[in-house]
Amino acid sequence: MPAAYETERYGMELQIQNLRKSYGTHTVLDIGSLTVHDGGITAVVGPNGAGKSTLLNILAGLMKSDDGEVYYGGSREIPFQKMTMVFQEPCLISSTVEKNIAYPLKLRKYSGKEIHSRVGTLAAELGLTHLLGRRTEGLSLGEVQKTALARALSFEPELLFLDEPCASIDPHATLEIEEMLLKRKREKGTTILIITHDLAQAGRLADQVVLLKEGKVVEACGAEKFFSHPDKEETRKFTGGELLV
Amino acid sequence: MPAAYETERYGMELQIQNLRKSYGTHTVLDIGSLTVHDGGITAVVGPNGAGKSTLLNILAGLMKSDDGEVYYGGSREIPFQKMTMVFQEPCLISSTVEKNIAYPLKLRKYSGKEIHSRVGTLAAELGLTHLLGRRTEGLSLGEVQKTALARALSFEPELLFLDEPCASIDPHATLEIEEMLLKRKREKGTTILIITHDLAQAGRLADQVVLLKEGKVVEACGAEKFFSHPDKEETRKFTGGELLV
Amino acid sequence: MKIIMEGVAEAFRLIFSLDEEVFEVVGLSLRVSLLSLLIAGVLGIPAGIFIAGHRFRGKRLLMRLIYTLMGMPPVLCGLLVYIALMRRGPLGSLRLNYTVTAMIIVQTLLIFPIITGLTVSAARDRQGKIRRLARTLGADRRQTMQLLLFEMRFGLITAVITGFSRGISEVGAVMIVGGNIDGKTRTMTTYISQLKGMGEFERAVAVGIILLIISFTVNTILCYLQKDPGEELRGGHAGGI
Amino acid sequence: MKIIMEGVAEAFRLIFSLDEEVFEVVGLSLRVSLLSLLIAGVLGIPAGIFIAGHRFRGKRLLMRLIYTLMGMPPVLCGLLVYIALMRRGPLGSLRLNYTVTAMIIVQTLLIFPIITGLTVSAARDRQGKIRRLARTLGADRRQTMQLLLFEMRFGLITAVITGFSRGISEVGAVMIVGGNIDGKTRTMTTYISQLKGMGEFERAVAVGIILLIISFTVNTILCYLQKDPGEELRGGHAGGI
Amino acid sequence: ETQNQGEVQNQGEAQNQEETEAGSGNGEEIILATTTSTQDSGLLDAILPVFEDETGYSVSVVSVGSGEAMTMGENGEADVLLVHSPAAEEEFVAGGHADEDGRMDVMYNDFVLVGPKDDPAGIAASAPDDAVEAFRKLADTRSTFISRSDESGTHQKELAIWEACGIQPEEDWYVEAGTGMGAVLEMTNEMLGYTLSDRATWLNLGLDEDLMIVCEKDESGILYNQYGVICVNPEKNENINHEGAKAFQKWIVSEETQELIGQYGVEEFGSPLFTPDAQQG
Ligand SMILES: Nc1ncnc2c1ncn2[C@@H]1O[C@H](COP(=O)(O)OP(=O)(O)OP(=O)(O)O)[C@@H](O)[C@H]1O
Ligand SMILES: Nc1ncnc2c1ncn2[C@@H]1O[C@H](COP(=O)(O)OP(=O)(O)OP(=O)(O)O)[C@@H](O)[C@H]1O
Ligand SMILES: [Mg+2]
Ligand SMILES: [Mg+2]
Repeated sequence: MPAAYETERYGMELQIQNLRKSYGTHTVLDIGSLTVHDGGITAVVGPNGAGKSTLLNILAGLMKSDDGEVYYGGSREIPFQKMTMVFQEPCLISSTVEKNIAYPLKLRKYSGKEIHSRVGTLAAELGLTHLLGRRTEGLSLGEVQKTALARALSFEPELLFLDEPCASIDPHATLEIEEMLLKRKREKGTTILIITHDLAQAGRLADQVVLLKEGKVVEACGAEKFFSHPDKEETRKFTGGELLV
Repeated sequence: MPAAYETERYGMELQIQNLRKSYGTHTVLDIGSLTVHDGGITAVVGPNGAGKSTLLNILAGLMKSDDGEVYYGGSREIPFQKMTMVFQEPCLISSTVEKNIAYPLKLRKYSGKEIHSRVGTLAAELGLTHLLGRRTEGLSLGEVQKTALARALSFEPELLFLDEPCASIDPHATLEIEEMLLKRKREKGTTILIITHDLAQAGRLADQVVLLKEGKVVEACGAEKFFSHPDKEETRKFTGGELLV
Repeated sequence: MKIIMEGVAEAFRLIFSLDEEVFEVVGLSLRVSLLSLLIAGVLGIPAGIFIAGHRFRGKRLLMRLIYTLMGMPPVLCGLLVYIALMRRGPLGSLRLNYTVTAMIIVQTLLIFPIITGLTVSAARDRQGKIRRLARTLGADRRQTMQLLLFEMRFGLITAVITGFSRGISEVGAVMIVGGNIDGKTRTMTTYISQLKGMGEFERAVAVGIILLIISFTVNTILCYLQKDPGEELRGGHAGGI
Repeated sequence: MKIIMEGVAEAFRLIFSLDEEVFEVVGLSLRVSLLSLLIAGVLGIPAGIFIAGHRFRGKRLLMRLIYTLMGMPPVLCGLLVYIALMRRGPLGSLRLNYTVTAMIIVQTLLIFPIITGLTVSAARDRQGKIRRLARTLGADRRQTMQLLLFEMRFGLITAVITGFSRGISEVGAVMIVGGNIDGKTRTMTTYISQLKGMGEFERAVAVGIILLIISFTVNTILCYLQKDPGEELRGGHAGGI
Repeated sequence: ETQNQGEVQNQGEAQNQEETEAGSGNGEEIILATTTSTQDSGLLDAILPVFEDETGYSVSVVSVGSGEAMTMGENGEADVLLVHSPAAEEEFVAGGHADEDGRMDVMYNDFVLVGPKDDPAGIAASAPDDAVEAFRKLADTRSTFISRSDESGTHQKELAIWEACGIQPEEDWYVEAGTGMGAVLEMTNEMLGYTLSDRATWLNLGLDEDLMIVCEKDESGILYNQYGVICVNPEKNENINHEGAKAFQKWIVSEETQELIGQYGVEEFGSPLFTPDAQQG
């Protein structure tokens, strides 16, 4: 059983211990200990190549770490049926937008009626309704990213990993997506881990912010503290200047 | 010869007339007339699916329009040797980062020494120096995007088309890239057309801003005017609220 | 050229007169090549996907061996199977030489490496991405395999078509283990070969044309399975797997 | 089984004793199949890239025809070429039947559709993207083609290997137009076929094994050309073409 | 011997299960290994149905080169052989590969020397019925000669004639083709050369537009092409259908069948392709 809790809550949180990943002599990830709160939104920020996507890929079980453990609710297995992820380079099944959004529901044997209603609601929320019948070839990148998000939200995952989900999405839609994520957190208690380069977005969404640099956690703390009075000088430098809203 | 100039300058500007592109009955681009100033930075903004990438692809000669003309300096041909583009989904040659950046220079028969020095300078500016020898497989998406940018800047294109070049780039690097673009404009007179969802970025960079919506130009004017007192209510709505810095 | 024109005419005459001998031969050819294709496909596609998706020692060597077996001369393959099935050999009691079963065995052996090799090539770039996608969406093993097959259908159908082509067209192997026995193991290719030896060029060309027509029909059906949405649309394929 | 063991032993004896007859046969086989491969490759790869990159009426039909020709039975192909080259045929004055030239012609015809078909399949998804990239970077026609060949090398090498496999292994076509003449048109496969007909199974297996060894060597060289950087690395291949 | 019979019975049972595979009669199958000439001439197609109807055996005809047919016999892959290289057949019998009855004559036809109509070696004029002399002329004039070179019956015969001339041909004009009779005749036609062929295949191919027979019916009998039937020694392996083989052997040398053989080809070519010569009794 893991020892170091940084939080008073104890539930289905994600606990990372001594996670290490290297390519040859180049260590791209080396996390001593990190806890992602249950039912909260954690934003991971950091410069390009910091290892953010690597971390998410390992957590989602898409990549093996060289060393270290990840516990979810005390167990070493993350139930992949209850987890989902939106890739940094989103990727759709070559079919229609509708079939993409419905796919995780079909896999889970939802009824046709249920599928239809969920797909309709999500599409409406994300402004995809007019695209439902369209094949994925030829969608704009923003439309692709929205479809991938809708697909991830179609069933109700306990754990949601998002790798820069709004990178190609227009500002208004971004705000709407943030609303949806906050609602998920509030209503379903979904645990969300989101990578973003948009510090303002991290500020709007996150309960906890993690700054990753060169594979190491520089600072991981509550959002309020992270942006206003972080412990580390490096954090201040990263969030400082004209970048913070 | 085209008739309607919206600007007093007359040089190598890009003039678009009656450009139309449809898929079946769905018109994705329909631009009556638009001029992109010579030696300036023009930002194209607009919601997802507005037709921004379609416009850039047509200008770069990667796609045929159904109708309409594009003039560059009065001629109907854009010399593809003097133009370059960074795709929204950047795409590298499966080789090393160094070879990618050097590729356009090799195509143009630059000397080995010249190539070496240019690649070195660009890599330093974009923080890619430690990656030069790395193969492109396994780069993080931000690193890929930086490499693609470095490659586009390696020779000195007269015309630079950028499709959301900073979407996956961290905030500090984004500011540096903006500096580089402004310098290019100042020192080489490069004409830059950049698509971005980051209105703040558009504000920092652009001389002229174009708002595209459902394939149509809503407003195209100087940046100052665009953000502070646009003609159209729609523009105000798009730039308004918490989105504008 | 006259011979070829007459061959074409003869081909249509044979088809429309429902020549029984020809029908029998065509039927056997199709039975042998489709059955071997089925077996080789059911084994070779998963094998190819597995190889493409795993890293292991000797993988490159294995690939080169598979490529080499893609070029296994049918005559040699036929001979080896023939030797293995010889009456006095280890499997002699099965009495399989000169039977349709032996022909299916030998063609399966010929087609299997082709399908496996081309599947590896088709799966190489994409299967990792598809697998990861399937996993994040909660697909189990079977569902993942379904998604893989669906997303790679172009490459796989090409592999299957290439395998079928090899099977339907080769003569060396089926001739040896089948023996071109009239009414029993005579396929279109062994028949063409025999007719050629007998100097009956027109009829040989005629049977050849029938073979091509059948091949075309099978390929059309297989291509139809791809459900090609047409061209790659516009500037790239955003978010494609 | 004993026959096969003896065949293996015989194969090594033949190789190490530098048996002149065998060397001659091996040399001719390689000459014929590599030359036809070269011609078919030089024509088929650009043809495949062209087809994959253009939209035109009848494209699907053309693809199905190419697939069908991939399955052209060597015996039929041989027969048709033979008829065309017959003394009394249209090209009879060239007197090409029973020459190495005729063998190269017939194998080129067999290999060309295979390379074209597999190139189309390899180029299908990627050539548009590569072309667009090349254009934005200022590549001219020749440079664009170079980039295409480089970026598609895996698929293309697989196509080339499949074509080579077909050529080196087939016997029907070269037997008909070449005639298996000792010292002139005898290839490994026609020789195997003859040895098999003479009941000399051990020697037939031996020559077959030599053929496989040579095939393996050629494939190794071709695979080396791919310069495979190893596996697809980490979670996907960011920015790959 | 009794043990042997038991085996035959066992195997009969096994074969009954294959009835659908074998096709007709009581399903028992025999494998007849024969040379291409008997099948390509159409003879077997004409007479075998009679045997199958009469006895209920189903015959699988595997037509291969004589060399391979013998090898099939040696390996016990075939039950019965119908071949035409008497010397090799004697060897086969002497080697213990045949059953106790050895080989039996069935029929003969003859070999003919075929050459171009303009006959550059002048054989038709000078040696129309002297094979040895004809071959000598071929060597003297260095006329293109295409040899089967595949150890077939025809090839053996050709070698025997060269030996009778005391010549060992191995120069350019002597083309070693290593392929079937039909293909070699085609080749001869293309190259306008000479070759030794069995009469049946020659007649069947109908190449008389540019080629003709330049030498035939040698008095010495050297062009004689004798076919024999041999049952494979059943002790080779337990899968041999010796009973069926014996039935076939008995049938093919029977008077009625001999008559059938004698009639084959009269209709199409005007003269019989084979002359039956089995010893009756
Ligand atoms: N196979 C590999 N060999 C060497 N280095 C690798 C390999 N794969 C990934 N890396 C490196 O690991 C580092 C972390 O990559 P990762 O994708 O996690 O970065 P990231 O934080 O997501 O960056 P970005 O913000 O650009 O998405 C990068 O510098 C990348 O180049
Ligand atoms: N083949 C096609 N068939 C139908 N519609 C298409 C096709 N190709 C593109 N479109 C549509 O054209 C519209 C414009 O696409 P484009 O990529 O130009 O958008 P964009 O403004 O760049 O969007 P984003 O901000 O998401 O990148 C989109 O709605 C897209 O779905
Ligand atoms: Mg990343
Ligand atoms: Mg776009």
